[in-house]
Amino acid sequence: MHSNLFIDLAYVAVAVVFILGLKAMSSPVTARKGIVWAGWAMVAATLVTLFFPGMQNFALMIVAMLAGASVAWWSGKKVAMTDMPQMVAIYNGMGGGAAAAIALLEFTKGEVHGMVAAALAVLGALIGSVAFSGSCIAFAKLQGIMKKAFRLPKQDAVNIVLAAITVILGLAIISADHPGMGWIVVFFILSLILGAIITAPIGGADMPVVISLLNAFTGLAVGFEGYVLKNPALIVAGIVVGASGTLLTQLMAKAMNRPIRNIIFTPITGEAAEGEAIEGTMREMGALDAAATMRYASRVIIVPGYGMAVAGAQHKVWEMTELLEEAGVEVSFAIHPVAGRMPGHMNVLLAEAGVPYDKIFDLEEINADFAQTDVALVIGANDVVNPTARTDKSSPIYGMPILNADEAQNVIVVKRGKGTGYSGVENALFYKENCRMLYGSAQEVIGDVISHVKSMG
Amino acid sequence: MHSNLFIDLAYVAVAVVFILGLKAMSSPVTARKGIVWAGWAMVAATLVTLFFPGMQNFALMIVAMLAGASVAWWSGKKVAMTDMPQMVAIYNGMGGGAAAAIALLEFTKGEVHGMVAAALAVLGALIGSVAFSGSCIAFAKLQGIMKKAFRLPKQDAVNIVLAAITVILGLAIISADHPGMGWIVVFFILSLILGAIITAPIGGADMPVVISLLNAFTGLAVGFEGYVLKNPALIVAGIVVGASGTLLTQLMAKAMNRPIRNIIFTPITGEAAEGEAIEGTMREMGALDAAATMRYASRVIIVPGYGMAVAGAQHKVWEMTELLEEAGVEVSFAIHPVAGRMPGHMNVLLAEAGVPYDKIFDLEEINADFAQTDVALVIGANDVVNPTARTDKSSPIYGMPILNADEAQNVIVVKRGKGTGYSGVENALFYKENCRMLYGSAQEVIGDVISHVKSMG
Amino acid sequence: MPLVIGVPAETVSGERRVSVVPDVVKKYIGLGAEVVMQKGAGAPAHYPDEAFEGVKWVDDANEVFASADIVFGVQPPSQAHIGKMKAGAVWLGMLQPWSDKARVEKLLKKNVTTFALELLPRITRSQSMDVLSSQAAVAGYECALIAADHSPKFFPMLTYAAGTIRPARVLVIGAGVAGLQAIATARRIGAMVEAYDVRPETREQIESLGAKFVDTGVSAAGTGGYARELTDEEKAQQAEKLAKAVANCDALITTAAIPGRKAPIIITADMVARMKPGSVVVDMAAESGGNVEGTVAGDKTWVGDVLVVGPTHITSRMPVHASEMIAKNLFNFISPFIKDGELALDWEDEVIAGCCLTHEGQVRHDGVRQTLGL
Amino acid sequence: MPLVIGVPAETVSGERRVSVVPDVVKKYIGLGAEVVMQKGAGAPAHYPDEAFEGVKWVDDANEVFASADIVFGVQPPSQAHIGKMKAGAVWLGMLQPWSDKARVEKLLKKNVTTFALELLPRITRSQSMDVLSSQAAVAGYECALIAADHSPKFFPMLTYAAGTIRPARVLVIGAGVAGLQAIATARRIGAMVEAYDVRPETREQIESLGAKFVDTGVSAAGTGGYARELTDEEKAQQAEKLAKAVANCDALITTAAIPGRKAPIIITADMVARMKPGSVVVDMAAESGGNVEGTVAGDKTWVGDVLVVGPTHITSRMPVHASEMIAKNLFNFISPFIKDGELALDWEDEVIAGCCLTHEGQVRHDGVRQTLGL
Amino acid sequence: MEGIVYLYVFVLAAFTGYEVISRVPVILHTPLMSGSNFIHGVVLVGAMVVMGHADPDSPVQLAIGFFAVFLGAANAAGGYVVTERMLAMFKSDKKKGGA
Amino acid sequence: MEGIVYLYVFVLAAFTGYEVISRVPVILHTPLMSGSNFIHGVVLVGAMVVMGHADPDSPVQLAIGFFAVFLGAANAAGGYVVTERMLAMFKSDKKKGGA
Ligand SMILES: NC(=O)c1ccc[n+]([C@@H]2O[C@H](COP(=O)([O-])OP(=O)(O)OC[C@H]3O[C@@H](n4cnc5c(N)ncnc54)[C@H](OP(=O)(O)O)[C@@H]3O)[C@@H](O)[C@H]2O)c1
Ligand SMILES: NC(=O)c1ccc[n+]([C@@H]2O[C@H](COP(=O)([O-])OP(=O)(O)OC[C@H]3O[C@@H](n4cnc5c(N)ncnc54)[C@H](OP(=O)(O)O)[C@@H]3O)[C@@H](O)[C@H]2O)c1
Ligand SMILES: NC(=O)c1ccc[n+]([C@@H]2O[C@H](COP(=O)([O-])OP(=O)(O)OC[C@H]3O[C@@H](n4cnc5c(N)ncnc54)[C@H](O)[C@@H]3O)[C@@H](O)[C@H]2O)c1
Ligand SMILES: NC(=O)c1ccc[n+]([C@@H]2O[C@H](COP(=O)([O-])OP(=O)(O)OC[C@H]3O[C@@H](n4cnc5c(N)ncnc54)[C@H](O)[C@@H]3O)[C@@H](O)[C@H]2O)c1
Repeated sequence: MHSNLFIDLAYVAVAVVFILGLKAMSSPVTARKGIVWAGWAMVAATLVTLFFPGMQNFALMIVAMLAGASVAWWSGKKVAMTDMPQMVAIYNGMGGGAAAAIALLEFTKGEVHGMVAAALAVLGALIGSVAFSGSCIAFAKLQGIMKKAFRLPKQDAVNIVLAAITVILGLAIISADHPGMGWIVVFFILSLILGAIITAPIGGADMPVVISLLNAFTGLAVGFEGYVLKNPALIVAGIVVGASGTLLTQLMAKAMNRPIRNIIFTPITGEAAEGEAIEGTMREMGALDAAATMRYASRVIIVPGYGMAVAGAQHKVWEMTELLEEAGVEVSFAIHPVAGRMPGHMNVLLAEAGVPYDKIFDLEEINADFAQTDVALVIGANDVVNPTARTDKSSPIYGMPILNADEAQNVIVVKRGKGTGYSGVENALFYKENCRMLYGSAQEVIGDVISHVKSMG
Repeated sequence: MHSNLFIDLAYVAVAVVFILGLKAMSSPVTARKGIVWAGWAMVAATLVTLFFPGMQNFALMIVAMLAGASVAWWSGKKVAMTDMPQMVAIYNGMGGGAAAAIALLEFTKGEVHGMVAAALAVLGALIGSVAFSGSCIAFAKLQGIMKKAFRLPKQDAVNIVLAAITVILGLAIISADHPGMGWIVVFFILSLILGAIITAPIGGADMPVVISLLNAFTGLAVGFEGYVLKNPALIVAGIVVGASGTLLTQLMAKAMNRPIRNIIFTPITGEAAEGEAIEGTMREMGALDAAATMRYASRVIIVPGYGMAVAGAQHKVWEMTELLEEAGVEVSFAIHPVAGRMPGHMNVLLAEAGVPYDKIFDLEEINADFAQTDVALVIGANDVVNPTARTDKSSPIYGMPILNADEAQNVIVVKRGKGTGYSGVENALFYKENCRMLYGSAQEVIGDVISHVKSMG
Repeated sequence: MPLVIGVPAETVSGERRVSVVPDVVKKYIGLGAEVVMQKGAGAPAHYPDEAFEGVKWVDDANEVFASADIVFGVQPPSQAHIGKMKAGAVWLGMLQPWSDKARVEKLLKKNVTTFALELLPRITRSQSMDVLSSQAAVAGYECALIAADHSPKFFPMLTYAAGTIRPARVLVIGAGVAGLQAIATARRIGAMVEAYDVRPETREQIESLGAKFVDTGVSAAGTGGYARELTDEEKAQQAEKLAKAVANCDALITTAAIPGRKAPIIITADMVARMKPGSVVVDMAAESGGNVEGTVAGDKTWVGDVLVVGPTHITSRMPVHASEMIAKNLFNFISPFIKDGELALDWEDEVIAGCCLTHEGQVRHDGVRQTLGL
Repeated sequence: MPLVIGVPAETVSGERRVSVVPDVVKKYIGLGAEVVMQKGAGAPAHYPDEAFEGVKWVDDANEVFASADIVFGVQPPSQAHIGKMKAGAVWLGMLQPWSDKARVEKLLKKNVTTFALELLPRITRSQSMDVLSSQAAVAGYECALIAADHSPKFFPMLTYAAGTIRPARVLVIGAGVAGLQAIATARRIGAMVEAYDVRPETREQIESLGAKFVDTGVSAAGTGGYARELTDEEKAQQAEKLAKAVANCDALITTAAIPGRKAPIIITADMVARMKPGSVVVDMAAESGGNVEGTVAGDKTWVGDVLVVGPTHITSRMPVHASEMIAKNLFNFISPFIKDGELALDWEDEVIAGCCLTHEGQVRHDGVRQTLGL
Repeated sequence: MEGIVYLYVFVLAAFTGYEVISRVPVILHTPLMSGSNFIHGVVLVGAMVVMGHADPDSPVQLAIGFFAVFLGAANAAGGYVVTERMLAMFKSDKKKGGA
Repeated sequence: MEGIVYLYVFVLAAFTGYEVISRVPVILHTPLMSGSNFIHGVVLVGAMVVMGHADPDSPVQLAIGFFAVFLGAANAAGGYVVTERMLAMFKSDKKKGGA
């Protein structure tokens, strides 16, 4: 394949802009700029490629481009915000498919020369095909087209056997001087099946992580095919995405508290995870998550309790409040009549920390506001936010008015572990769908949240 | 030049370890590990190179290696800690010299093929030579061998003319098919002179920045020669150092508040900058600097004053204190009898922030300790740390006992600007050698310090 | 005819609180009740008659008692006033149920229903009715102020032009509601606070307020959360540690009252004698006998160079808010049972049942019946 | 013969402070002086005689005056005592120089050298000798406590089981040393504090303590840092804004005393009348006439439902530390001139010269001479 | 051997990819995933090149090429639209005052 | 054209160098400078290679080669020693308790 210096340099520039764009996208402040830069770079890359030496088939190519682009553009614009994840999945799958198709075409043309190129072509084809079929399944599941989680008997064993066969076939193709087209087609088909059956049993809740993984896969596939085409721009863009995507997948899995291995090998079966909260499961959350949730909220209500007093966390809590307010978040404190262990316990501590009186509200003043609040941050409080007090006549706390923290969009509960409050009863709030536990002593946890909030500029 | 796969892969590994090592060195926690990793990688690279195909002249080569290494090792071990900067300079110069010598040898052998290679060879030679001679001058000045700052009449013009001639000569060499050795030698000589005369007038205080710049230069030179030798490991290591060195130079210049341009074009003449504090100059410092200075101190005394009260910074100050103590720093508060605007002003505020009483000391209890203290952090205090009260009989504050903050190793003064205190007199402390001003309202400044301290783990 | 709620002026001397405040009266009227008040009933608590809206004013307490279906009181009613009550009427407030047998007999004879909030079961739901708690909060705050005000020393640390005054040490005995409030208040003013309580779970509570727990090295924690009896040796050790803390402090606040019983003597005369000159003792339990040997209720006495204050009617030092709290507590207690101007008590309700002293000529509370021998 | 320092017991009724404390006495003895004290001089301030080491005790004040080269006092000496002093002796302490012509004449007649610390030049170096400042700090703290203690309301915000009590509003007039201290103390207890002073630079100082400055919209800042005279219109505006703040507060503390002169009336009877029932006024300036119209010095009066407290001898409420402060102030003043048991005054010294009231039969202070017409 | 230079490119690109997003708040996880999905849409370029060099007379090659370009274009266009829409929610007018 | 791949290597290396030290406290400026000084001591490898391929019979070539190796070795060895000594001051036993 030949090119010329101008085109080569243009590709270099495109690769650089992609990297800068990606960097920009990892901070909320510059994210928007990032995608716009990357968008222009993509346009430039496409235009430049039209002048690539020895190009033919322009008419058909342009039809293909326009068709693909307009279908995707239109669907991407029309879809509801809540359906975004499956769109990401399907577009990603298409990228993987494209990479696989490139490999297929190169094999068809017999233009894969040399061991390394052959290996990378095959690897790219495998990964690209897996990404393609896997993403299609992910899309189908999220879109509700495929309703049931599909799980073979002895799924893990089947996966391994199928993968092994595919890999062996791949090795054969690599080592063959002129691999037969038949084998190549079989190889592609097996790869597609592999992608599908790996993804099929994975549940809805784990889908974002899987999509991210498939996204990293596509990146790698693109990078490998870039080598086959001796196009470093493809290599750089693909591998950068592959690496960052892998990291991102890890981060996402960590944020969801699900090791990647568990997701793929013992998936949560779809239904349960997609449905309502499971009685008996508290969901954890990390400090970074909590920080971002509050940092980008417009309203936060803090509910302090005896645990804040025990931890002596009041100064940190106030510092966090100030930070959030600087970032434009409206923060108030909701004091339950019997929070703590003496009348005015919370007042004394908040005053000590310097919280101005006009941010402090009692139950009657603030209880109606929870429903319009993005985040209720419960710090070492327990009984005073326990919804069973409203409903369960047998509960020792029945009849006590409680702070309606559970009505907030998100509830974040800071406590050390599974300890109960003064009354010793279990708290139904902690099991609710919209509630996340942020474990640790309040002082430290809030300290962590503070540093994360700071890092968000 | 030929190599083999094993050596190539080894070089790849070396390059990776270099990058990881450099990354590690940019955090105090891992810095030590970083240099050790990089050290082993260097050993590996050297050993592997002995097996490079077609190598000859082993005996002489090993003599050269042992001679160079042992001289440098021995001098590096023996030198006093305070003389480190000039050692960095001279070793760096040697690297630049080596790069230049490589280019010279390749030209001598007539092995520079192609325009790009020739251009990079020449560029590397130029930069390497400048780094070599410049570093030698830097070494001589810091070591005290060259005492006077040496400045030509119309220095800037001379610099530009000489640089222009050198560059033109370089271009001639690049475009020539078989450049004559004579021109090449002249080119090298001019390059060396250029390095020397650029560095000669630069004063002692600016030297670290210049050394860093020359260091980045050497990196680039090494990278360029790496291309000539078609050795990507050299390219990667060299360019990584070139880029990070450039950034580092900027950071250092910023920390010293001297734009790089000013350093090179209108240098502070040596003597004044090397000597004692200049009456009339306050030196600034950034929050990151202040954070690191305190974070790695063993003892810090905080002197709060009226400015802390005005800023309402007490909570932040206490938070910073807690952070420092977690990091193992011993922190105390020194309260001057008349700090603030009423008796007990500081006490009220510190109590509000939750500073325990046993960290608070009055003048008589703590004044002797300043001399054994690494950092005195003066926050919005002025009159109470003004040494003129001890000496200047005409001063309105003469005779008032003051806190001996000036006796600490380092003094950091947080205030908004050049405002005087209650008494309205100038403060001699601010002009002392060991004192740095950290401008800004105390609340914000300490907030910044906190985030930096946090980032240091 | 709507329910009539009666509020007489308090008659006990030194009592300044009142059992309703204007906001609460408004709510009763909103529930359909009529409120009859004795003129000037709110005045000692700084609630002038004009502040109450919609109230029927009468000149005389007897009229209030005679006309009301429910009578509120901060202190128990006198024999004479009980005599004026309608049969079947309800009396609600603080009744000191353990103390006066004759009063209880008179109540039985008149066949009135009485609720003594001292008997309130301490369950979660009843916290909003808990007069003992709310008044303890007032008392704890006041005692800390009394201590600060009477101390000849600064509480906070203070660096001034000629030197530094170290913060005072305050020791609080008893970390119930009042004790915790005293700790918090003394800490706010700037003192270094230590506190002691027999209940071991108070350690965490004390520390949550930034004070230090006096560790006597003896734990009274027994099985099932009840305190166990200490051995003599342990008692001696405890007393010794305590005596040290007492000798070391500048102000001592004792809050260990036990409702319905004489307060335990915790600080002996000997311990007081070992205190520093210029120290202050505030014995919040003075009214019920005192935690400090030698306290004179309602008076200040010098024991050597130590001032021992035995305040009584502590909550009457802060009648505005003490009354507001009581008024809300009483409202929270009774209002669920007032519907459309009728009183409909639910005897199944644990709180109602538990608080009832007399009803239909019977003493309903076992403990009181046994104590008074009725 | 070494220098003899004499410390008589204070005679003014209500005065509990003493002009030396044990630590300071030790230092004087360390400087070679002999200290003669009247028995029991420290007792009212809780410094028993045994606490002082190395002192020569005498029974009678006259003996002290007769034998001492320097006499210390917290209050001015009586005519009789002055009569007993040695010729050429020195008297040091608080002398109320502006108030009693006869006393000054007697001092002149006896030819004693007197230093009145009220006259201390307020320069940086003299701050450690500034009795007015140190005692103002005590007074400000005490007044805030008095206000909190007398208020029938909670100062801090307090959420309890049945509701929330909003924090009290405290207004402080005059933000000198005492005013600032009162602000700080009231804030610590939990009140929301506003403050007002005619000097505009106090705004920043008030805000530095977390309180709000009452902005009357009128600035008295003139040229050269001196306050300018306000127009009538401006005065009216100022009074109106102030009256509003007064009507809005729960406790008012006034601290605007002017040394040697009658305190200005800042709060009129009308403003007090507009205060809420249950409000408290503490007039720190009561002793010198009061900032509040109708204050009775040394007494508490009810003005309507507002309690006006006019405390006197405020610093004697905290004699331990008030005495310690004075003792150190006096020591810092005189000790530089005691060497090897000799007194060697340096009349060149600005502070010595500025503080001197009488010396060698002459009134040395121009202002006092003019005021008293001597 | 030229291949080894490509290895350096791979390694350095991986480094860059890793460093560039090493600190990203959870709230950006999905947009960032979507953004990087867009970036590998550059596969379109590869698809164009292979299609451009496909034998115009081989319907199979043309079909595969068409398929590749179609998919690549969809990846790029769709990736952009979706990412842009997600990030439009991060308008930075959230911040009131500076620190 | 192979050269363009090298351009990618240059660009990516520059990126990596920049990202890798983007946050460094002032106190590490000098050690980091010294550390990167050590790293470009890898020039020794280049020097060895050129000297290894110098004409054994050309004293000029040998001399230049000798010079290059000598300097490169000194750069590497000296750079290491000095950096190591500086960083020895950062023993992390400073930290008492964990956060
Ligand atoms: N206000 C009063 O006057 C008064 C008086 C007496 C009783 N009460 C009762 O006290 C209760 C008050 O309710 P509340 O919600 O304030 O407290 P709570 O129900 O007692 O719950 C406190 C929670 O804080 C957590 N915690 C403890 N230490 C912590 C630390 N260092 N960091 C983070 N979390 C910590 C505990 O969980 P982990 O152990 O899992 O961390 C616990 O679940 C009510 O039941 C009330 O009736 C109140
Ligand atoms: N304690 C007493 O009883 C009392 C009473 C009256 C007078 N004084 C006098 O007050 C003085 C007290 O000394 P001091 O050292 O505490 O204070 P100071 O000498 O008055 O100095 C305060 C310094 O704080 C700085 N500052 C103001 N606002 C700031 C902010 N927001 N952030 C950071 N810095 C700020 C000011 O400089 P910039 O403007 O440049 O920021 C000023 O130099 C003494 O002269 C004493 O004699 C004391
Ligand atoms: N409904 C509820 O959940 C509820 C309501 C109010 C109070 N409480 C709790 O009840 C407990 C008691 O509160 P209270 O204020 O009514 O107590 P209280 O007035 O009965 O006693 C005061 C304190 O003195 C202590 N004390 C008794 N004898 C002592 C001795 N010899 N030495 C030292 N200390 C001694 C007691 O332990 C108690 O803490 C508190 O923990 C409080 O939080 C619970
Ligand atoms: N050496 C020193 O530097 C030094 C020493 C002590 C005090 N000072 C300063 O001197 C100043 C005065 O302190 P002070 O306590 O002695 O003051 P003060 O006792 O003389 O007066 C009390 C305050 O009342 C204010 N005031 C007077 N008339 C008023 C009116 N009509 N309305 C409202 N406010 C009125 C005054 O402005 C003053 O702030 C303070 O700023 C203090 O910091 C300086």
